[in-house]
Amino acid sequence: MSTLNRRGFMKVSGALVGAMMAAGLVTGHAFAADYPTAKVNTTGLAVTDTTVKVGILHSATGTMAISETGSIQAEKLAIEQINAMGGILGRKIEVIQEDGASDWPTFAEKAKKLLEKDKVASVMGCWTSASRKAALPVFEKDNGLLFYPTFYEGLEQSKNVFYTGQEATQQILAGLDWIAKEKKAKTFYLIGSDYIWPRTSMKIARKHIEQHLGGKVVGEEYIALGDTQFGSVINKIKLKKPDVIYAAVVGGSNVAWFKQLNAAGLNSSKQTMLTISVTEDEVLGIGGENLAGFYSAMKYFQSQDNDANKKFVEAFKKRWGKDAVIGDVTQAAYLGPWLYKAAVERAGSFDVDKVQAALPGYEFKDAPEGPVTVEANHHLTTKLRIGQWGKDGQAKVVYTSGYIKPDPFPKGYQ
Amino acid sequence: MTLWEKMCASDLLGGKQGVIGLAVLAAVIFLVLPLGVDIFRLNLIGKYLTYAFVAVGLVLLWGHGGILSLGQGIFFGLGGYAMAMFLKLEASDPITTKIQSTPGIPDFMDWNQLTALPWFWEPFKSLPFTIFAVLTIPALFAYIIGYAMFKRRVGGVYFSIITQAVALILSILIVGQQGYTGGVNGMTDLRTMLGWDIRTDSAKYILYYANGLLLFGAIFLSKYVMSSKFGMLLLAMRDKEERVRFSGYDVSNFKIFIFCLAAMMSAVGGAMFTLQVGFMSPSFVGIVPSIEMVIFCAVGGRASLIGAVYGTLLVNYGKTVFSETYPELWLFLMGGLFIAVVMFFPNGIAGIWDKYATKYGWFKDKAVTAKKPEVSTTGVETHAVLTETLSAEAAAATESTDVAASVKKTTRKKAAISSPNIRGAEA
Amino acid sequence: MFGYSMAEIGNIVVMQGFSGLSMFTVLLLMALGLAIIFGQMGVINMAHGEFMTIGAYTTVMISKVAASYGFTDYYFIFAIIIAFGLAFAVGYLVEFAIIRHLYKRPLDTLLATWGLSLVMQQIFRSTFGAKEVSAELPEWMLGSVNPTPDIDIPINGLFVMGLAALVTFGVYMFMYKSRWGLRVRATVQNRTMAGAVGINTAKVDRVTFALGCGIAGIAGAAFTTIASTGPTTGTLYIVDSFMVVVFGGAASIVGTIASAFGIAQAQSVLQFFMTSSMGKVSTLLAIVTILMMKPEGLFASKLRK
Amino acid sequence: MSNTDFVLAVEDLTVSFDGFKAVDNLTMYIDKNELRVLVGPNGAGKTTVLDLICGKTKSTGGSIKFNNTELTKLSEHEIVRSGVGRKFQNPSIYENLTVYQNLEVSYPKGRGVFGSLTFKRTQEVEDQVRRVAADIMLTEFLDMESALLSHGQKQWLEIGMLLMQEPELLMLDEPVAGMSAKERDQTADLLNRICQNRSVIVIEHDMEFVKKIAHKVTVLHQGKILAEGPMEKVQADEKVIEVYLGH
Repeated sequence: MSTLNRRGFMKVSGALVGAMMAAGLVTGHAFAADYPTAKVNTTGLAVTDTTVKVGILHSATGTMAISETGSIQAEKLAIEQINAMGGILGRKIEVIQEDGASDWPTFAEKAKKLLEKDKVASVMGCWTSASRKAALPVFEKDNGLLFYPTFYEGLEQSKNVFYTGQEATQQILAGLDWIAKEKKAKTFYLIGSDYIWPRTSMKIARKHIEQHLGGKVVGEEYIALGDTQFGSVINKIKLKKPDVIYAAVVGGSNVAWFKQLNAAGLNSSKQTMLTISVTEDEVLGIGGENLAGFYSAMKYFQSQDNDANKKFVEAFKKRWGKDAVIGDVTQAAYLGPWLYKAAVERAGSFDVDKVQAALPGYEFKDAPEGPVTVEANHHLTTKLRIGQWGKDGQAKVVYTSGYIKPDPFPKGYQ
Repeated sequence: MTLWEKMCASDLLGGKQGVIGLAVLAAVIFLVLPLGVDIFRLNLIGKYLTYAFVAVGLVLLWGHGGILSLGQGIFFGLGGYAMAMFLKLEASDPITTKIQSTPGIPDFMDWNQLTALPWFWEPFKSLPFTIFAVLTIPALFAYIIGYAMFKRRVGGVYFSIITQAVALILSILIVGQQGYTGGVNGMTDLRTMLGWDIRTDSAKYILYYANGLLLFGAIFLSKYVMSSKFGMLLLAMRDKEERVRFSGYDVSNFKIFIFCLAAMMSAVGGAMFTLQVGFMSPSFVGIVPSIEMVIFCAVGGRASLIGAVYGTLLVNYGKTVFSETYPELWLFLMGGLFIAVVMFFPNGIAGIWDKYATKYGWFKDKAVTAKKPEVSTTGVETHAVLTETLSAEAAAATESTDVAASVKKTTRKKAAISSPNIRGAEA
Repeated sequence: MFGYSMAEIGNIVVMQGFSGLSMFTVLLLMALGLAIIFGQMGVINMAHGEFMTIGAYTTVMISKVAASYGFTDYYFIFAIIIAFGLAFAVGYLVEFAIIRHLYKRPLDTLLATWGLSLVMQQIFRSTFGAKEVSAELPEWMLGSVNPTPDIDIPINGLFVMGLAALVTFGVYMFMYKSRWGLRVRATVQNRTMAGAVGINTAKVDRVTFALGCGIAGIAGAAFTTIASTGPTTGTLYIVDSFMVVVFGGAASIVGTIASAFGIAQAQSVLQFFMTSSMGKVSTLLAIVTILMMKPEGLFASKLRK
Repeated sequence: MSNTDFVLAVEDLTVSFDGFKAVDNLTMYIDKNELRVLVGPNGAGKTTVLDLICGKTKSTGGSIKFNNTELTKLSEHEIVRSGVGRKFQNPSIYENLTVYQNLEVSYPKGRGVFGSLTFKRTQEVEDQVRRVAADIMLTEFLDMESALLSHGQKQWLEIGMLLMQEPELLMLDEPVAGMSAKERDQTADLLNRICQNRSVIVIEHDMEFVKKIAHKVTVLHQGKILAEGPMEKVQADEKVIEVYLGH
């Protein structure tokens, strides 16, 4: 296997391994002795006979710590579970955790440290687009491997990154289709925080609404990050009376947005809203009572009823406390170490080029969200789910789409 | 006279102690660090040294001029952005950006549906213009702010708060106008300068040394300013602004100049930052970085140029080390440092050094120590003026034939002095 | 007009006016404490926002306790009082430990209190976690009142407004009608003479500072009704509130009220017609420009210098 | 207003603070080489008059002409440059600088930003500093940090700083406050010396001292001139006795 030049046969071999996998030829159990370090690590990564170093790079401090803590927990949980199963190619994963401190340059600095000093074999990390954009050149230059968990705006595809969250079209199109059909919605009000992800998402949403749904966008609004005063915006919405508010407000603003919306009389009995930025994590801060009845479009909800998810939720709560909640990104972060394990085992090597080549085509059947497939563009094929929030802070899945292929550079939406 | 004696005698370099200090710093920056650490760490240190430009500017502005700007991030950012605009344009040639709807413009513009390069970006295609812009735009901006404020004698904490507000405005503006600025992501993925790849190790060494030389340039320029009559006037203004004004000087012009000079130095630091780190983001423009840069300067010793460089290195090194090992402790440490420096070591490392250097009789050099400015506790603040006035009055009263009148007069004057007008030294 | 009926526009004007008012009350509550500390004492307290956060966390904690004992309806009143008390106590300590040593160096207080704010933020993070938390509001505070079917006036906004009025009145009474207020003003006017006539000026300083912090605590309690609480919540409003105080003329309570009103209404109206960030930029820019023209602020009294 | 041969012509000068007239319609002329003393009870407006002349306070009405140049329109540093020097009530010197540096900084060359950056300590400066230092009796303290001077010496140093600029009009606000009897005598001599070729206005309370130096005395009361003339005449004035010397 290792004599094959994988770079040249990326697709072929991907299909081949897929076939072998299906035939049960490659199993999850491997022993270090079968894979001598000199063979599986030809590029000087921090891989020994018994261990492999993997970096975790998130914000443990600063404003983003709120969001990124869940991802750190999920990644650590997955790594602990993998180690309990014997590790990767018989090697235990050693975690080197670095703090991005909610500061984009720090992400670049720490990524550099992980790749150049610690020589980690892969990195689970980044959360905001800004932190990823800052760290990306480092990963590309040092040929590192990043598993990135957050749903994001797309418009990016790097051989050094696997995107375990959804890109924008996956999250947006099916959700809009559903709400337009279900609620007979014709007029939409778009509102988001003022940065690249909401703006790109709204651009796609507007095109879809205008060109495919025959609807009308009656207002589009962006709120400065961290702003907590929504009085004027809410009044604008009241004046326009949209059928649906389509929202992508993030961070601290999110809580203020829902609280003030309710206080202004626009609760779910009077107003339909679909958000793409509220997960179980956010609900903790917003409060279920402020959110009850509104919808979120995500690929994962904690309440999903399948065996893999039940096990995941149970393990997560056992590890991180019974009050812990799991949002979409947390689940996507949980996929990272598992996908990495699968990729290394498919490649039979820790070498980054081989691992990159081995992962596309792999179907991860035991993902809590349900089976997902890694595509050649390094994104996942997933389903979209619409959840309706209850007062208890959990969402009821009211709609599940079919499988949606990732399309980070959507034609006709740019 | 040997060269050594000549240098030691030079007022510009600050006597024997000054020469030794500079020599040690040069050895540290140009020899010890490049030989002692690997390129990864050296690149980090290069990044810290770009903040030292701001700290050196603050020594002039704050340590010597008594003007505390909480908006130096503005200038660091402007310089950094100007350089980033040039590099971004070079990184956005039509071939690399062919997947965009509009090839040839920076990626973030394309994401924000811009279809042509905005007019103010055009000149940044030229490196000479960019260097010109790095030097002049921040200085011009500082001139406008400085002119408006110093001509109206806004000083003290008012100046600090207003510069802080300006920093906030600029960072909101950059984040809000993302089609033109890259928004909160900043400008990333900068690769080459005139075709020279700035990401390679050799480029990093070269940039590190260039940065070090420029920093020494800034230090020498500052030393020159400080050793001239201007420097003396700056100290004089800090302590007795009225006296300077009534000695025939237009105080505001001096303040505007020093503010512009500090701004220009910060901007050079910003440009060097962009070159060494490979991107620029609004997180260097706002309030938090601006205040952090003040603490670099304060830790080093607000009146000492060399101290400011060490302060910057030390705080940033501490930040990196602590945030790697104990991220939770870092904020405690940083916060504690602010408080401790202000309360117990107002002259920072340089102050501690001086104390022991004097105690053990190292580098005795009288002319210099006499001129070395200490942190003043007079001039700006009401209470000190009050006590001073009072003691003068009391002295006068004992001599005066009319004690009662004098006490009555004291009372009245106090009311005027302790007016809420705590602006500058006017009270 | 623009495709809307006069009635619709009228409703929006009313609600818009109210949202400006509600922003005004939040700014006012933040700025009042600051105005006392900054205006009366000349101390720049950059940690003011963190004192607000103390109040906010107190309210959140009490709401949790209240929820477990089932008296969610009235806990808010207690929360406000305890928030005040706690912030007051911490302020008292901080004045004793740090501020009193720095009265002679206003620029240095600025740096020291900034350091303090970092420490406090990390204490919040270590104690309450990095995630934002939210107080569960009493049932009666949710929703809105409808003078007409198409006008919604948020009840929490009304509540905060009432609270702000009460606090402002309290501050006024304290500063201008009480013996303590007299001592405070005497100390501000002439520290030495105040000391000479037997006023314990050190104690006056401490109480004044603590009072300002306590009011920030109340602001924090009020803030939980409109947004969530996190370790860095305090930083959101700190520049805004400084601008309010400076713009109003540092020593004047009337000035603080007027400037909070002006800034809030301007920002609210501009944000209706522009994007939110441009609205904010325009407001701040206008304030800075006016301050450059008239550095002493709106309501500074003329004094013989 | 017509031009005069007086060094300083103050006519109808008025300033009010929120309705309170601190200086009310004041008219006063100072001759060449005259030493004028302003006296008056507290709140009479003496310091305010000096503030008005040197531009620290802006007048509400009236005119101040110095060598027939209108001062009310000029900014502080322009007034100083036209030849008016002002000493403040409390010794206002640069405590961190040496006596020498204090005097050097006051030398009237290199007053612009770029001038000060290129200013050189020439022989001329050196001579001027030594001459003035001798005048103010501080020659042996030239290298001392000025914070270490006695209160009286600080007063002298400030006067010296003004002398460095060779002003035509020198205004001194309570120059002997805090001085010992001996120092007062020395100061009186100093003032008598320096008014040889310039006009001087002094505010002083100590009548003994005033007698020693004054050519003419102007008594202010509530912002107005109560009496003016030689010391003996003014001391005999009943109005003056009533409001000022009487208690």
